[in-house]
Amino acid sequence: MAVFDLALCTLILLAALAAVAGPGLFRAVVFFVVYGVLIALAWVRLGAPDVALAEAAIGAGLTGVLLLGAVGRLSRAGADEPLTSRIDWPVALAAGLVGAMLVWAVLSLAPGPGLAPAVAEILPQTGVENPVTAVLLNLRAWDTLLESVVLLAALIGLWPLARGGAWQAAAGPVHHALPDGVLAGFGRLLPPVALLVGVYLVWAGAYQPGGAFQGGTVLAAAGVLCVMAGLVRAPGMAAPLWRLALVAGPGLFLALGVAGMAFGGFLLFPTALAKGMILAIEMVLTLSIAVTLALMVLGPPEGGGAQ
Amino acid sequence: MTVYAVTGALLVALGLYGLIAARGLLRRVVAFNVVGSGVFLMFGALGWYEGHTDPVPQALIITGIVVALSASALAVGLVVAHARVSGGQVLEDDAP
Amino acid sequence: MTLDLLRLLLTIALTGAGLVFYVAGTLGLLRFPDTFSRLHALTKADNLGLGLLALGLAFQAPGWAEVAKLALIWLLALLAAGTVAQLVARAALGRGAR
Amino acid sequence: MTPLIALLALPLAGALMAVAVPHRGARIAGVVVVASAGALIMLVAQWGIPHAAPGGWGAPLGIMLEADGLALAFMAMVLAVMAGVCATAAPMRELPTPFWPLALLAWAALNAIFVSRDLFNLYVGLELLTLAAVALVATGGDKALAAALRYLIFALTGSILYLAGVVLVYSAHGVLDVSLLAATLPAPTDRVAMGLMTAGLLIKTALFPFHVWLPPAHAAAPAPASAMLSALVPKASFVILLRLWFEAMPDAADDRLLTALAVLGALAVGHGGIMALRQTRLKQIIAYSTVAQIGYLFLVFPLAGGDGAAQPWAAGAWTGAVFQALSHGLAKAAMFLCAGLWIIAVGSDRLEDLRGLARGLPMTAMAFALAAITLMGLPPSGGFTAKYLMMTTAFASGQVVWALVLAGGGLLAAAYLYRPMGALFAREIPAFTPVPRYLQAVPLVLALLAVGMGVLSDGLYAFLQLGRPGTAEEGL
Repeated sequence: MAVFDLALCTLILLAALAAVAGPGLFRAVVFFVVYGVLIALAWVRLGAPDVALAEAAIGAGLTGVLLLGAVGRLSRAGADEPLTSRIDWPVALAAGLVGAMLVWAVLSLAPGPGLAPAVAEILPQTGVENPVTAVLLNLRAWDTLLESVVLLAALIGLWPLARGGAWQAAAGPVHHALPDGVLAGFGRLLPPVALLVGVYLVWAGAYQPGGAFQGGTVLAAAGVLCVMAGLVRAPGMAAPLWRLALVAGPGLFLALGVAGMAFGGFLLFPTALAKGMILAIEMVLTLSIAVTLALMVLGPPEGGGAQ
Repeated sequence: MTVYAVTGALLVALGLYGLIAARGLLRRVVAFNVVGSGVFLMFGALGWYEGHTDPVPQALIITGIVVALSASALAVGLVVAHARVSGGQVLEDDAP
Repeated sequence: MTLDLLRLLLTIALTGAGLVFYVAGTLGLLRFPDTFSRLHALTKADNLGLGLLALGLAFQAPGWAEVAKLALIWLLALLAAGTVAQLVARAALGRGAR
Repeated sequence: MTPLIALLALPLAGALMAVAVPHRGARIAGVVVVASAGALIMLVAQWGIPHAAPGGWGAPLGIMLEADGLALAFMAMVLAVMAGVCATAAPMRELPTPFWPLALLAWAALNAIFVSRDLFNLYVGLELLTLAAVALVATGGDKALAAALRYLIFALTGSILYLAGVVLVYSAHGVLDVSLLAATLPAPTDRVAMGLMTAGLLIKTALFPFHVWLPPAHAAAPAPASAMLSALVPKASFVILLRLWFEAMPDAADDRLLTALAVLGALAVGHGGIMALRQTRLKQIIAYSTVAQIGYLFLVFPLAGGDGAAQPWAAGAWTGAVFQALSHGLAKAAMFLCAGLWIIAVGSDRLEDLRGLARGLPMTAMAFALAAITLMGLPPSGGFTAKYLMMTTAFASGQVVWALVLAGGGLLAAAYLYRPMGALFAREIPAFTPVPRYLQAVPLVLALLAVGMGVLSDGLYAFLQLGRPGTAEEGL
């Protein structure tokens, strides 16, 4: 298997090189997506399927879609990438120095079990069987609550960029799709399947790989597809229901966290109720994540289909 | 699994170079994501022990991936808006 | 024992055949002259290749649920590839490619 | 709900509500200010070190939160500045609605950072702060986009370097908690880890030569946002630096490294001061002044760190640096809010357009003058106490060169602040749009607080010693 690992790592480095320094912005982004898929493969090899799912769905998939969309918008705005001809040696030296220090540090660290045994020991008290979910939603729930707010902050940060300041208009550009075209057909077929897969990923996260962020990504993808296919109008922030959908997940998380103080502490989920509380948070969080991610991918309102 | 940790370290160096030296703004966003996944790969590979990866780094990496996506989304939005206003995707060197 | 061996052989044969189709599709992508023939090579060969891979792996599946998942993956990939090929072709037509 | 959790949950809940009900943003922020003030008073009255373990796990499996004197003092400063920002921003119609949830999110991130004891949790907090802060710059409209982008690129480089260091810390020690780290044996990779984390945080704190993003970003944002960005945001990464160097890994401190940090600080004082002298717009003068004032903070490392940490004078230098960070926050917020009101009054922040404005808006001119006294370090302001404490240590420990930096920086500040003051108090009668008196009072209150810190420094000094790392405690 060592040959496989070595080959995979070589491919990862080559794809990264093409993404960072290769010619052509579009090509670079395509290589970045390939790179993300290869990294996901590496996570499978490292015995971390939860991370592999997150990397494939979010790191490669969503980030890739965001970047591809930007390539299109930039070329429409006539903003081509400047040609960079030569290597910037001082920067290369500094980056190389950081890399060398990291390689040295990595090689001088002895492997150990870390906190894995400690997590395994208290796992029965957390209400879930997947240790990664236990860390995310119970042991370090404060991180995850803040993380869900980070996602929201990025979306709100896009609003001041809306064309003409009309941040409450429908998100993204206007989409033109033939009403009976292939995309529309695909758009009709996929959402039910995506709904099934998304909900399954959240549900399964309690005892096997999966979780709110991975599930939310699948749902967001289906939503974006529906908008692109012209099946539904892009959501606008003028509608209170959409705004509520954005904050429901972090809001419930925070509210249940504060309610936990009745049991003795902030974000404290008593063992008997933990499973139910965590699942409730995950389900609503998935909805909020899906809406937030879909709005991010669609981009700030560009003045089409204003309500 | 040290090979993955070393690969992660090299990705950090490669991405850092692009993040600082590239002039195209979208290219810098790509490079930022390469640095991020390099750091994560290092983290996961260093937590690998006897066939399993420590769940704590795994959870932190998932958090990190979501944070990196959030940053990328804001960056992409700013790059596109900046291009619409200025007609380019470079930052003029107005800094003294 | 012989059954296991038979399943292993089938898996190797089918996944091997699948890989051949992948190589063929990739060669076509690289060598064919225009967008439409490239699409043709890519979608046809890769869809078949993935089907063979899925079928080969199905012989290693511990239960029917896993077989169903593999089938679902293949169907979704078929659907996506077909749609994307159509969209790429239409975009190419729109830009005046032959 | 304990007051500590309330301080974290209130701005978060406020931000979520401001998204759900956007046109009520200002009112929601007002409620958060009042409720947070109540919680903060309860915490200060306890005069102890309240802590919390979300989820009840505690370190190393969970995250520990702790509000020592340092954290509480910074949260109080943030509260005062946010109250001022909200009061001035509420009547400003031209501010886009998303300003409110973004401002509240930045506040939530600041509080989360001040109380967190977990290195990764600090990373998440820093990223929340960064994204909110960059978006706040972008609320300045099209002209602010380039500045926001440059800020984002620097900030992302900084946070990813910090994260790389955190990865090495966990891989070497298996813990992320600051207190637990202090108890572990040093590992050979600690130097690399500390180097990466420090480099990342220096970029975020905008220490020279990583400051180039700061002046354009702080000058391009709307005035209430600038007040938050200049007064509060760099303080978060500085507090993390204090936690790292004085609490988590004091043994990693190498004298040459500490000196290097202070040299950069000294260069920042000089460069920021000279650049401030050369600007013609008030907001740019104030922004470059921030570059200079941040420089002073880094003198703390050789004065109170390394071998000197055990000396009796270390407490003075450490507390002096914290005084500097706090008083600069209050004074700088007052200055930016003044600039915002003057832009409303005369439609510009060019020095020649501000001539004689002290007659029209006397309270704001008074506020600016008091804030300037703090930045120059004149008695009886908080800035004076800060410099007095640091200078005393510099002489006691025989590091006179840093005392010269402090003195020289004060002279430079006097020089670059004389120009706007000269314009304000010029004998001219300007034409201007009147500004309501209660708005003029807001920066005055902040500036008075900055001066009051010096008057009441005994109590604050004692309070800051709660949970302070190190052995010795020396009074004023």
